[in-house]
Amino acid sequence: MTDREAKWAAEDLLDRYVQCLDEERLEEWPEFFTDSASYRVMPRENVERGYELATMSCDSKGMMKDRVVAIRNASVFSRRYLRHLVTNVRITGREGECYLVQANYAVLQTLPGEETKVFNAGRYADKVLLGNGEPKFQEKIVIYDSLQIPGMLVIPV
Amino acid sequence: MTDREAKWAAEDLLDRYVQCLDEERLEEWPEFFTDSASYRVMPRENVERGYELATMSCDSKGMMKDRVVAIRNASVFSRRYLRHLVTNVRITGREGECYLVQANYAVLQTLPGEETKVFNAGRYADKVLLGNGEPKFQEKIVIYDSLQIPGMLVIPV
Amino acid sequence: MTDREAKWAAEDLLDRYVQCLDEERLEEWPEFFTDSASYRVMPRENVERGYELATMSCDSKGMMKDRVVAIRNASVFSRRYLRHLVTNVRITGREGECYLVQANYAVLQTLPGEETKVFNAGRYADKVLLGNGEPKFQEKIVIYDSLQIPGMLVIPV
Amino acid sequence: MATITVKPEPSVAGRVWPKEGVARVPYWVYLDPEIYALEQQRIFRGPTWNYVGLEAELPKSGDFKTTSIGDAPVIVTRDREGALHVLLNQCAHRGSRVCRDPYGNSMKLQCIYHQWNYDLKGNLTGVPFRGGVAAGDHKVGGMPADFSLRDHGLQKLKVEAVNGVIFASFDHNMPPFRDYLGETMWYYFERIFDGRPLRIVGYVRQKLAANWKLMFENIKDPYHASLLHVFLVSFGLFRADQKSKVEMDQTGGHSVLVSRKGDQKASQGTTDMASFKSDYTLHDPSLLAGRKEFKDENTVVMQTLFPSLIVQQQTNTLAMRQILPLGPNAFELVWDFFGYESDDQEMRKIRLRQANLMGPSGLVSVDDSEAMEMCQKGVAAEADANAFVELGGRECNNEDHMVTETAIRGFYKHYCHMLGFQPGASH
Amino acid sequence: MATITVKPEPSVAGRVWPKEGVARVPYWVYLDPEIYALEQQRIFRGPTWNYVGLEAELPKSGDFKTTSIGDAPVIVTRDREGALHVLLNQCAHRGSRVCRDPYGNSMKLQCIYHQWNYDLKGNLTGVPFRGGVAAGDHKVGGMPADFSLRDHGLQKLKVEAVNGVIFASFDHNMPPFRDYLGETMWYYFERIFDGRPLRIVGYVRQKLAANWKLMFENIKDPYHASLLHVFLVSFGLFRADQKSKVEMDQTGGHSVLVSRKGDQKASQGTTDMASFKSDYTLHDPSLLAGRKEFKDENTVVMQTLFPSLIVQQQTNTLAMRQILPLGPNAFELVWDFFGYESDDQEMRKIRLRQANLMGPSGLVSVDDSEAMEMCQKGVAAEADANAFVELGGRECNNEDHMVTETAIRGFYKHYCHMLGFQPGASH
Amino acid sequence: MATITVKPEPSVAGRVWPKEGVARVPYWVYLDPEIYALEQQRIFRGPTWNYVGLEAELPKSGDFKTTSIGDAPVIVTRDREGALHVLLNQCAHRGSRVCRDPYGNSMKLQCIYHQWNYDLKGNLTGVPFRGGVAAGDHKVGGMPADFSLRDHGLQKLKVEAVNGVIFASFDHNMPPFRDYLGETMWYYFERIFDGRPLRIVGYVRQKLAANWKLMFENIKDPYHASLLHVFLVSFGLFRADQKSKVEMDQTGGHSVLVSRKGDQKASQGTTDMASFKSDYTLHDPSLLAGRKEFKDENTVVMQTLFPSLIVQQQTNTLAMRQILPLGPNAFELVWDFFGYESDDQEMRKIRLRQANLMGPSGLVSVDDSEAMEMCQKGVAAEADANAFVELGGRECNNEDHMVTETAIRGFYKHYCHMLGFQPGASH
Ligand code: FES
Ligand code: FES
Ligand code: FES
Ligand SMILES: [Fe+3]
Ligand SMILES: [Fe+3]
Ligand SMILES: [Fe+3]
Repeated sequence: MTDREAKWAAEDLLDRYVQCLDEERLEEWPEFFTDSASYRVMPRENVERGYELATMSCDSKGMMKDRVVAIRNASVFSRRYLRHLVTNVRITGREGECYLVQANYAVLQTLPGEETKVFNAGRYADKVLLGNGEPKFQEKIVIYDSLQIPGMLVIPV
Repeated sequence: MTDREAKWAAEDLLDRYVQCLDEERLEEWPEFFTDSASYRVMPRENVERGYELATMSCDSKGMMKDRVVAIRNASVFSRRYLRHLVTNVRITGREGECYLVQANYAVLQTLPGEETKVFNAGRYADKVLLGNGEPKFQEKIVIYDSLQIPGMLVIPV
Repeated sequence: MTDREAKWAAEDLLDRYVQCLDEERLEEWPEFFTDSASYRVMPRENVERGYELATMSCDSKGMMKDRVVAIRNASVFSRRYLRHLVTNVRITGREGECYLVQANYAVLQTLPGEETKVFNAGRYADKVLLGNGEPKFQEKIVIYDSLQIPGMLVIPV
Repeated sequence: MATITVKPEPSVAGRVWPKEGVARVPYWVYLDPEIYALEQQRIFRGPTWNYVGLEAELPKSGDFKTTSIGDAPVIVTRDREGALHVLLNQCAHRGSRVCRDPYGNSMKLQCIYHQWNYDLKGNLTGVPFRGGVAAGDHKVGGMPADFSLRDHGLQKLKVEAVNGVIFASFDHNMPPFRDYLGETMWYYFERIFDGRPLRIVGYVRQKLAANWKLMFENIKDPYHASLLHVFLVSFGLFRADQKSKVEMDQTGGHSVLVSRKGDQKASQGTTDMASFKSDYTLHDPSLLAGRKEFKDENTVVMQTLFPSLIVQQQTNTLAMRQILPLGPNAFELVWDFFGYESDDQEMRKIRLRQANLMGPSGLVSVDDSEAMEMCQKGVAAEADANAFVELGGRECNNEDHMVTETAIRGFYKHYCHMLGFQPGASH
Repeated sequence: MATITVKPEPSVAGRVWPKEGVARVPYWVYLDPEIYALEQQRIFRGPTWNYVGLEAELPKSGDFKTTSIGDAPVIVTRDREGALHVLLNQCAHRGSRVCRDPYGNSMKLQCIYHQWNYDLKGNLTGVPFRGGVAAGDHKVGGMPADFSLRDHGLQKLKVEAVNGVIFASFDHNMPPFRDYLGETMWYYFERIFDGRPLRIVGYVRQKLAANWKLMFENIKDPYHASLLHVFLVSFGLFRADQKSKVEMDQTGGHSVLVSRKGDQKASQGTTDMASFKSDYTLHDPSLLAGRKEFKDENTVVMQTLFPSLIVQQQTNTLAMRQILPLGPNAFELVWDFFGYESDDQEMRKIRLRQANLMGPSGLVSVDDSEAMEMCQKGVAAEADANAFVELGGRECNNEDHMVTETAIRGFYKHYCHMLGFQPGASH
Repeated sequence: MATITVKPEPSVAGRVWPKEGVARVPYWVYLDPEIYALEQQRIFRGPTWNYVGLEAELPKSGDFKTTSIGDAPVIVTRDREGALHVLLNQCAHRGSRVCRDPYGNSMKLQCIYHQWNYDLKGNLTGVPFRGGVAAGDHKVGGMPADFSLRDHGLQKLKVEAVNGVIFASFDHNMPPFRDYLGETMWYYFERIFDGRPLRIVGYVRQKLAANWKLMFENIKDPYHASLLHVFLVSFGLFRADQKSKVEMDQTGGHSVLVSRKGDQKASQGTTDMASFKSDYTLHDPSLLAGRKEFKDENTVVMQTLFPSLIVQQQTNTLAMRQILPLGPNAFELVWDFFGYESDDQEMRKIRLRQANLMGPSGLVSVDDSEAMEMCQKGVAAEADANAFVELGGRECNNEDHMVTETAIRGFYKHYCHMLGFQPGASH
């Protein structure tokens, strides 16, 4: 697979991934990951200062499912619309069977009765498995610029 | 035509479409549609609740032209700059000769003397005719998250 | 090279370009340009009214390097995070060996202790040299809608 | 023994109304936060009937919606017995918003914070751990012995559903809605709402950078329609030289503008209408194709019901426009487009098509949005200047023509009355 | 001759506390900008110890960070000798913010505008061109002869570093921190901060659209935890029917909630807990896998230190939550997650994993964020109403159960004291 | 009989200026909304000449632009006869903004709302339906019989165009502009504006989060330039040890800083200038290549004209900086870069290239933007503290060196005079 083909495959994966989130099909979200994948949402500040703390982290696919169950059944938050914009997807390298994929993103949020605002922006630093099967994330690290989160960050980014 | 080629063609169409709007070449806007096309801008709320009301709707290409004439000659509104960002374009299926195309978008607005703000965001749910001729919209439905429109929505999205 | 291939090459160039800026690797910034290139950031107002004044302009690659040195060593400004979103990249023509490339962009800015905001939006009107070597900008003109710049515009767009 | 006459000081919030009376409107009414606060208290939370929704939005038991009266958030519910209730959206415990969704269906209202439960009438029905928690064989904590559920319900508003339209008031001494309207206004209200079941067509919402009163003035002002709206004028949908009238209730607070579609032709009046374009045609005239559906020939009936509702008929496009003030400088405008359950397929299409005239993208209403925002910017240029409202005289009489600002004067007569101003008092 | 008794008027900023005392909280305390200004002056800039950071954030000489006390921006520095200083971030010359970075290392503080230099203690050490500039053989300009560097330092706050935690006060007459806490609170404070070196795990930050006091109330309110938090309740992490207590210092300003993890089982208490889901299981239980690390069995110890700090232990996730008010309607919440230098690799992982419970995405704390924002919206619906705070009685006593709002009453007792209100004064 | 001497209370808006006089500036002048409102009234709408544009922006009859004086929106027009007018942008009817475009050409001003027409002098020329509308054989509605167009024009300001530069005042008793400036300031003004036709080079605009007075102080402060601006200092464009002077008019409100380019060399003065980098070179020195164009050797002449204009000459880059206050905490800065019609191709290039020094991305002015925003943040840290403005003494005299804050003191002398403060009054 050429880098160009890998980029297309990664873009397709990201396109489906964000529209899944924007359409609130949360139950499908873990299925964008391999069985051994991990997921992490980190403030850029912690990355820069060498701190490991994540805002949201799933060490296993089980934790991703638990996160979804908790969002659906155990969390109290107001309904909101999210809209992801993913741009400038780039293959930055390979690591074993995975491609390293980087992209810029912004999440726009619309709360009831309010204007649409930039809720969160940053970059994706992903490892994507592009084998024979469907492309999946082996690792997804979301590094966000928006250090001061307005309200709460409930839905994965 | 492969789905990948269809995606490229749809992207090209969308690229030209939004830059036509951003450059205020409104008279060219109906020409992005087939002769039997329809256009509709709908609040996500109405779509979710099953209401048919659109914020702006054109059942025919004639209505699109009428909309343009009205904007140019019969409407009073302040000059503004619009900037569309279309991302995550995806072929979601086929329907007859048309491809179903979905994309996320944001429209940024700059009013004189004000900062640039997110004016409207949502998704495109389009039917695109990709035949031998130039690609055109057979149907374009704009479903916006930004239920509370700041000021007015004059220019098509 | 087909227009489609040119578009891919231009997209790759833009992807690398904006991520270089977002990651504050300023010293690499002039290297995205040919040796005889020029760079210009202009308010849309001046372009429309026929005024030549730019907010930032480099007539030569030397000036680009000088700009970087000045930003690093001679300018006083607060640290901020920038995030570029480049969309709707389009080949609009050819001029000699160069492709004319147009794209929409938004720059999101996060200041310490503040929410992420749209800082600047507009379009790129570039001439890109796509020869045998690495693609480079022969000319880059940034035309911004956000006439009233909030604070200052320090980092190239 | 001398008699001392105390002359009442006509100042409210440190402001005095201009001596010319309601032929002037001082621009600080659109700008001053203290005036805004007073409006909330004396108008929206005072003796007024406020529109909160249509019965068709809440057809079933348990249906609810949230909205506001002025800037006070309220819940509208339909209880098990089918009765409607309007409740302040503030928990009786520690004040949390109780109902957090724009609409839904639920047989109870539960506050998230400590799960106090209210029934759909607003009565408190349950308090968790009210009796404390077991500690060995006795109980500790919980509410004091004198605690009574009855003392802690949600604040209830007075409600009246009128032929499918729901109104509420913070004032429980309000007269019936029909009395509040007066017979003239009732006539026009009942013209649309005659009891036929209504059908929701859909919603659109705008936030306008203008004072809420500018929206009311706009609809009480037939003068602008002939001038601002090229579209209306050119197609004869509304023209100063057509048969028309402006009527008010006795207070002046409510009013109605009535007009008929005419021809797209030049006349003596069009010389004054710079907007008139005699050669304006549509590529697709189906946009304006309408159908007679009311007993009279009137094609435009715009009714303003003090203080927050506009009932709009423009040919076959019907809508409630609800005005939600957001401080002195902005308001939300919620458009509830509706029709009748009895609409046939064709009529449904007509209403959808004509909706292009109205709303945030309306071929007509965009102009009004612009005008209101420009007024808000303009009045701020000099807050101590006054609007000059003398078109059609200085009185507040009903008129059978369009070249008058009488309904604006009527509105401010009632506004002054409610806020305590004495317009035209000698200074 | 008549004697006139002047009854002191218990009004502050034109406001009077409800006659029921601290069993009521009037909603204007969350909304009124004048009350907010008074809080800044009398609480945050008054006789209180305010958290500004952990020593582990500033291990080396020259390390600094910027933060705020209330809404006053301050710089925290470690000087050449290793001593800590807290300085108002306002240049003594013409007021510029001196330190513009969130953190860093520098052996001096230099204002950008005219490069006045301060040492890390806040003393002014240099003023460029103080002596003027050469003009031929003499000098012109510069500071007057009576200018003294000593008169123009940065405003210095009183500082106390307590077992690795740094507190500061605008009031130089403050008693030692341990006295300020009282022995009961000190016990819990020292339970976490026993002098072992701390380790920064990382930061997360939120901006909540709620008054800062709602954050304090939330943590002083054990009642909500059993009801609002499905996750806590279902996994037995915090339940009203577990062994627990609520303790306060003598003022009522500080308090602690103490509880233990129980089983995920139904009980008499769960009938009151609608949130309890007995069949809730995790796909990956390692999320909740913890380790005993303190001398007692308590797994939840939430301590609120007046006026701006929450010390959080939830199993093994430890954090300082610093409250930074941003006007009456918002605050920033900075979470400094920490552990101990001595944590082994496993413990580091545990802390990182459990961090999923807290912060802006916390499986537990998201609910609180929502509740606080809903309270702010709710109280605005009627600013003249009062919270009803009578759970567990009307007094402010320590309790050994969770079904009480005693610590909220204690908080407002102290709050009233500091602001000058007389809660429960006869009116 | 006793004589009672009433000592005037030097308080304005409840505020008293520090007893040290203009050697102090209390920080509340940058923060207090009441002070801001007073400034609008007594300064911008008071007896001052305010810059509104260049004649070169409006070369033809019918050309117009919109701008503001303080926060009052105005229209600048050139009428049929070529005369200039400045009009308040508020319709005489019901207050709408009349002119909604930043610039344009039109032979009349028409309000959108009801199409009242004004000529370019601001006179009302037409009111649609003024005489009513035909109703059979008579007319109904329209304006009362005593209505006169003459009574309802736009508010007109006094205007003076001075060698191509347009000034306006709300005060019609203003002396001629040259008298307002005084001869010293006139000399510098006429140095740039000698009557040669000007050429617009272009616009850039910034919104700065700082009080408008900080912009004025910045330009009246030669002290900072030698310290803050590495670029200026390193290339000798502006250095404290160069030949220079600071001059004011008699009021202190206007001032000028004059300096000359020197060498990039170390000196006695550079020891105080930490910013000096002797080895700083440019890859492309054409950036700084300039050309002598004025009668003297001065390469930096920065003139501040009270209350809203800065005339900038930095080598060959010329600009008007117009200050538009947006509340106490922000202002818009509009940079009108200009040259002369007579500029040759080379000079046009020079001006464009040197423009890199100024504006929102200026290699020099970025530093100032940062400094001003940092001052606004810094002063808010303690609004009751004062700036210490004693560099170069406590008086307001002209000086022939740069190490002085004399022009800032002069500015506040005049500011206090206009607002009614008595700086230095015994307390
Ligand atoms: S605030 Fe509603 S139950 Fe406590
Ligand atoms: S303001 Fe800090 S040195 Fe002048
Ligand atoms: S407001 Fe200008 S014409 Fe009526
Ligand atoms: Fe209208
Ligand atoms: Fe909680
Ligand atoms: Fe400067």
